[in-house]
Amino acid sequence: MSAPAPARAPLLEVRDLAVNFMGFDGVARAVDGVDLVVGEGETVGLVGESGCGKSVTALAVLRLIEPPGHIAHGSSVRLEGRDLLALGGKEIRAVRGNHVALVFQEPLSALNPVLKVGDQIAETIRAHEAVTRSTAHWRAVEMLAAVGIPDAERRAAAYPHQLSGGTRQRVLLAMALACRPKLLLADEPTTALDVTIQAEILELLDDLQKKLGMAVLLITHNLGIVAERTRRVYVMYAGQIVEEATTERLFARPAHPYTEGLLAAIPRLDVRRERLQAIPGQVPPATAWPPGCRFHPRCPYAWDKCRSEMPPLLPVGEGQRARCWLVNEPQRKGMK
Amino acid sequence: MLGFAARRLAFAVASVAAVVVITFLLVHAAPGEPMLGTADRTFASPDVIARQRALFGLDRPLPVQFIRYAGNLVRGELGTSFVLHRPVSSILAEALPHTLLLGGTALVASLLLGLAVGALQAARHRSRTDTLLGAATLVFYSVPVFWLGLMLLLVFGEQLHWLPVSGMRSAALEDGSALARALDVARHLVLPAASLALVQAAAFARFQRSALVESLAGEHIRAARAKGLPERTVLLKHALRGALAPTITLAGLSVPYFLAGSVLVESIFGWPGLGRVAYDAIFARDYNVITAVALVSGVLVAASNLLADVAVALADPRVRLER
Amino acid sequence: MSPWRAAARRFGRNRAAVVGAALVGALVLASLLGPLVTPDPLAQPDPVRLQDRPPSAAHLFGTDPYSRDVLSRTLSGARVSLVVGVGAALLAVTLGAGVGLVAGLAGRRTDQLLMRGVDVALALPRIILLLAVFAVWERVPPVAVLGVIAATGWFQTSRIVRAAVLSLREADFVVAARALGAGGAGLVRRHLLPHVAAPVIVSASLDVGNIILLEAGLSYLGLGVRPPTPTWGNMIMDGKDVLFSAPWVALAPGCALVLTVVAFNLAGDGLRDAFDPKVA
Amino acid sequence: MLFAAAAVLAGCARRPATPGAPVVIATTGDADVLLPPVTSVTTGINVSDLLFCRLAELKLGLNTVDDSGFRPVLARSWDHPDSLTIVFHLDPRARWQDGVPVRAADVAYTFAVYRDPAVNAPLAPFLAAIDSVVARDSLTVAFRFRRWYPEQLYDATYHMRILPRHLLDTIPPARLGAAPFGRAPVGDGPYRFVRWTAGSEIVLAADTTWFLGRPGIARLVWRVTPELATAVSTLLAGEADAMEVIPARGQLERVQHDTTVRLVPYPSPFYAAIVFNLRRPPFGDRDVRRAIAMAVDRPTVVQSVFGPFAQVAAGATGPMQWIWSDAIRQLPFDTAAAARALEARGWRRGGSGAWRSARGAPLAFTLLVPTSSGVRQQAAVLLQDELKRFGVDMRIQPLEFTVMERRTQTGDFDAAFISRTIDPSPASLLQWWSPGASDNIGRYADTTFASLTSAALRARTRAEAAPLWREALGRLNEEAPAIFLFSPRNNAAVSTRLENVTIRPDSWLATVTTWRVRETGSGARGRHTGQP
Repeated sequence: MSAPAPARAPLLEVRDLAVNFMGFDGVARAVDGVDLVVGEGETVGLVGESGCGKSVTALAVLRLIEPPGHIAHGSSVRLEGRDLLALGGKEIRAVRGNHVALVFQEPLSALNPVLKVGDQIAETIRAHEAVTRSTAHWRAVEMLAAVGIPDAERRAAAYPHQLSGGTRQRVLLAMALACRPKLLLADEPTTALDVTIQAEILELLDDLQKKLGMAVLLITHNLGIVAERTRRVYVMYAGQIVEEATTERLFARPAHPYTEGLLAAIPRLDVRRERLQAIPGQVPPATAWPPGCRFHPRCPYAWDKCRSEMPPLLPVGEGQRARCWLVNEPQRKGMK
Repeated sequence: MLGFAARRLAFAVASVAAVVVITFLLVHAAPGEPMLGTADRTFASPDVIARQRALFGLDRPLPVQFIRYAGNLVRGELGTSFVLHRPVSSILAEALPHTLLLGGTALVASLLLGLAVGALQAARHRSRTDTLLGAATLVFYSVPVFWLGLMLLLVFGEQLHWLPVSGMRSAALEDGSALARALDVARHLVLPAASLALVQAAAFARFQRSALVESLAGEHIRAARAKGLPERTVLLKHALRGALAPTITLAGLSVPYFLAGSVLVESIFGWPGLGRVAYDAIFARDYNVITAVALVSGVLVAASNLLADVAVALADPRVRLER
Repeated sequence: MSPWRAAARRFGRNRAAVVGAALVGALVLASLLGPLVTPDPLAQPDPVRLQDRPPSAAHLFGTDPYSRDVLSRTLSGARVSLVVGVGAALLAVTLGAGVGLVAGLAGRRTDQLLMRGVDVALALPRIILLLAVFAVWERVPPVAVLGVIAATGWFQTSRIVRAAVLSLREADFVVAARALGAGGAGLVRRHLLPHVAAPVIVSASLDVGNIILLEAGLSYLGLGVRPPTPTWGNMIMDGKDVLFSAPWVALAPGCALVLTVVAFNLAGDGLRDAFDPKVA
Repeated sequence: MLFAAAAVLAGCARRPATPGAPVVIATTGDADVLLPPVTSVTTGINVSDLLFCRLAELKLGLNTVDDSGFRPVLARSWDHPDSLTIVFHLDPRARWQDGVPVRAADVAYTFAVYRDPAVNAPLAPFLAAIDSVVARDSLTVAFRFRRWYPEQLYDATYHMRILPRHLLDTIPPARLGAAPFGRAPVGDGPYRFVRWTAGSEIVLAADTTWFLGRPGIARLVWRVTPELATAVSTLLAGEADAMEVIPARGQLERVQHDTTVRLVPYPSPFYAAIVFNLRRPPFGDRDVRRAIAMAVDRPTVVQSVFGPFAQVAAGATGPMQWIWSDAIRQLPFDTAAAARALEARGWRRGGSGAWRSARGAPLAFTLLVPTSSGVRQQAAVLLQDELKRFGVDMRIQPLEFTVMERRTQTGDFDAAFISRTIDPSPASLLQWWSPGASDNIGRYADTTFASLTSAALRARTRAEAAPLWREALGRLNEEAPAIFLFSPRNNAAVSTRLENVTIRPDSWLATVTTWRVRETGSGARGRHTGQP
């Protein structure tokens, strides 16, 4: 197998991750056998439509899946070689927010509305480091300043609803970075913001990453963001990784029809098109994945084999793999 | 903020006034007579009763009676009890503290118990503990308070003799130390307070559980967990505080329940409070007392709603700072 | 799948809710059929010595101090509780929905007037007022009890409905319907009612249990529906006097009350979760 | 959590069985006001009776006619200078509890208070025969009557308890009832007032310097327990020592089974009757009334409702009165005779056995029953059953007490199930049965009854009066303006630690000064020590 080698030694190594949710309609296999690697200091993208399981994957890394969901037996999540799934409650808490931090997509709901933002940052610090209350507070203010919030001292005493959307997202970032984590899981960090502020936040994220030397798993549905800021990308569909590749290669030669569809949906300045081409159909419910290739009902190239047999991740070359039978029979692409 | 407070106060005054007017009209327009000087003396002559009616002004037309009553009320006079021959204000002054002790104890106990059970259920959401406690709270929530009182009386008073069956203190302890007397009152308080508290605790627990579950499903709880906070901190500091405001409001709204419950429970346990006064007055048609009890209840209810609003504002900065 | 069908499906899957609904059905049946198989609740089987007798084969739940069969009186008492509970809840909800619709659809001034009134009414100590009303009334037929309880219990519903109407008034489909010339009654019936129905049904079903308890409390004080018509409340009142010597007299109606209210609350919880699945 | 607290609190404060411990009287109702002319509830009367004295007291025999039936209290002696005057000589030792001596002026003042319309004393009508009360000197007071009758001494002494003029005469009569004095009275009786917690307890302490001797019980506490069953429980648990009357069979049986409390029976001042409204057909017809009365098996009804705890009423009197006798003529239970009486008046039995008048109207009426009385409701149901079998349709209408009062007073009823509490004098029954009397709700009027009773009222001795009264009551039974149904047998419940307990039927604590507490270390008191 010619899996794409990460640039450095793997920081995060996810193998065969599966997350199931028990429901009235049966078991929802929200994440179904995901392999994923993030190297130290590396920025990796995880892309897919909403409902594909990318957020669940991020939560599973920190074991934040709550009943009725659970991480299936046989999954493995290793941080610097340590199996996070085998840790005790206290040990995993020592990882959360400390070695691995999470930034949520909706800053207003991710912040506690009845606590001052400064306190919310300080409590993170105090959860992991034996510092006094005032030290923690002082560091929280410092952190707020570091994420570019002016007048940080005063803003620390504010409640979330008193801040603007961009500022809240900065607060959230400050909170995530308060303990200088090695890995940041950024789940749609900018979706809730308007475009100019989006850019500001992403710039900030870049800056901080360089300063702190941390790795980032950037989870988004927006390939545009991925294109500019990541080295490698995983594409997720229906609970599975359907394609992985270096960013450059993914954009140049997408191997999976789904990736192709996603790329076609990006508005581009260099190619004039009549209209954006959206992928027809909907993501199927997680309780009833279609047999065979999960994408086949929406795939313009699907044939018999796609309907009956699920493809494995097949190597395409140069660190690229795709979960598609077309990889073996590229000629069929032209048939339709 | 000031405008809000003024508006709120105006509502309180209006509702108290409405209570007084409605009650006054209801009791005076009703068929039947107050027991005027008859009570246990069945040989009171009609002359005596007629004169009594005149003394209390009950022979006047209703509007005249109302204007007189309203006039007295404005001057702070609640009239005289037909049955007890006492100023109504002194009757209430004596009974109200007892009811506040009983109701207050029950309110605090039910809040503590309800919050604890609700929090435990939410923390163990969907576990066996949750299911069992859920069944228990459902049953207690569905129990009529007077029946629960009777059953507690039967079991703990009559069968087991753990606790006194009636009254507020033991007759023999009048010369005991202050501590002994306080303990004695506490022992008498247990059964009536438990009757009131268990039912309301179930209501609080059910409410608290769903508020907490909703709060725990919130993104900020996941965020708190993602920060590596211990579960206790997540539950108590993050989830509970968010779920507290609606519970405080509910606690404020529960005051009428405790008042109504005291009417039922005080008679069962011989607790000499406002509920007993109301109960006796209703059956003796003691108009002035009935109206005054309704007035006091109205004031208590209005005041507790106001208090709950203030408490909510203290607990939730969003409410506090918006106004 | 329509939201109604979805709700019905969710309700059907909720075991507790189904048990509650089944219990309610069983109670209704028992109250209707019970009197056919048990002794007349008003008749004394043994006039030679009126006495409370412990449970036996002849009287499964014993007899009360008037020698009346507790089982048949309990079954018979179910009728008052069920009729008053369900009837008052329905009537209150109808009243509340009516006022809420008027407030939501009529002009600002009507709305203000109605809602200020409701604000004040909500602050009234309902139970004290009910006590005063029923204490001064003599013979009160169950229908009147039902009416008075409903008349003092619609305020919250009117608020819910008004809020729903206000939020819907600006909703696209209503605006569209209006633009297409739908007006007045048609608009209310076709578009607004179906949307406010869910919260209204939920609040009514959760109210039934409370109203049953309320009625029982009044009966227990000897108010409302009066003896000799058996109600669970006045049966407990009778039992109170012999609580220590014949506890079964108060036990049976009390358990029946708890069971009934539990059943309605289970079903009500189920309905709430079915219509509003986000909290569970 | 609550139960844990309960367990901690349980059993930590049990009542000590010391000899000085108070005697606790369980009562289901609180007092209204502790001022004799105004009080009208049982507990108020009982408590104020021990605080304020009469001029003279009836002895246990309740002989209201002869002077020998009375013993001196505030009045050391009395004489009859003429047929319209009684002169009382006060005991110079009598003192108000603030130290001021009891004087003749107090007696005159008391009479004025009782008669004052502004005070509106319920007992005022009983003083109507007294024209004036005049203090002749500080210890002599003369009662002047409007006419002569044998029970003058009874009326002069029984209805009034003497009040302290020096503490009350500054209060306007209309405000006397609401005055603070009624909440913390100063009396001249064997006990003085200590404390009153409304709805909870009233505490009295013996006046050790009382001029007629120190009472045997040092401290009396009335403890209010609204529920009868619970009140009985406090007795059984040793938290209370005595109760005036236990009015329900189930509760009586509980006490019977207990060894620490005994029942003390005493004749009851009470009867219950079904009064017919003679203004309404068919009750204007004496024979119809008699027929209905004869169709009722009173002994079976009474046995069924009360078991051994009541007796069939012999007539319009109670066992307490000295005129009570089983020899009073009563209508028999005889449905055949009843049927003959109806047939003689033109009534016929229809197909279903129901009586119909010549015009075809059914024999039907509605009986008003107060909701406050469980036993009367029970009895009414049984009567309904018996009458139905005889062919009379009696409907029962339960009514709230005051509503029923109003309807009987205004004549808006067919028949009413009333109860009457009588006082020791048979004269009191006239207010219900003599023509034109205020409480004659059925409008019964009979000259034979009237002449018999007026002869009885003039008789100088009890021996002379008794046969006349009994003849009058027999006449009343035959006329059947009412069915006199039952008189309960009163039973006081008294702890076995109390000795020398005697009960005067009209006022159960009248002799409490002679009751004693048995002095034992820790007798049966700690029976329920309540280990969890």
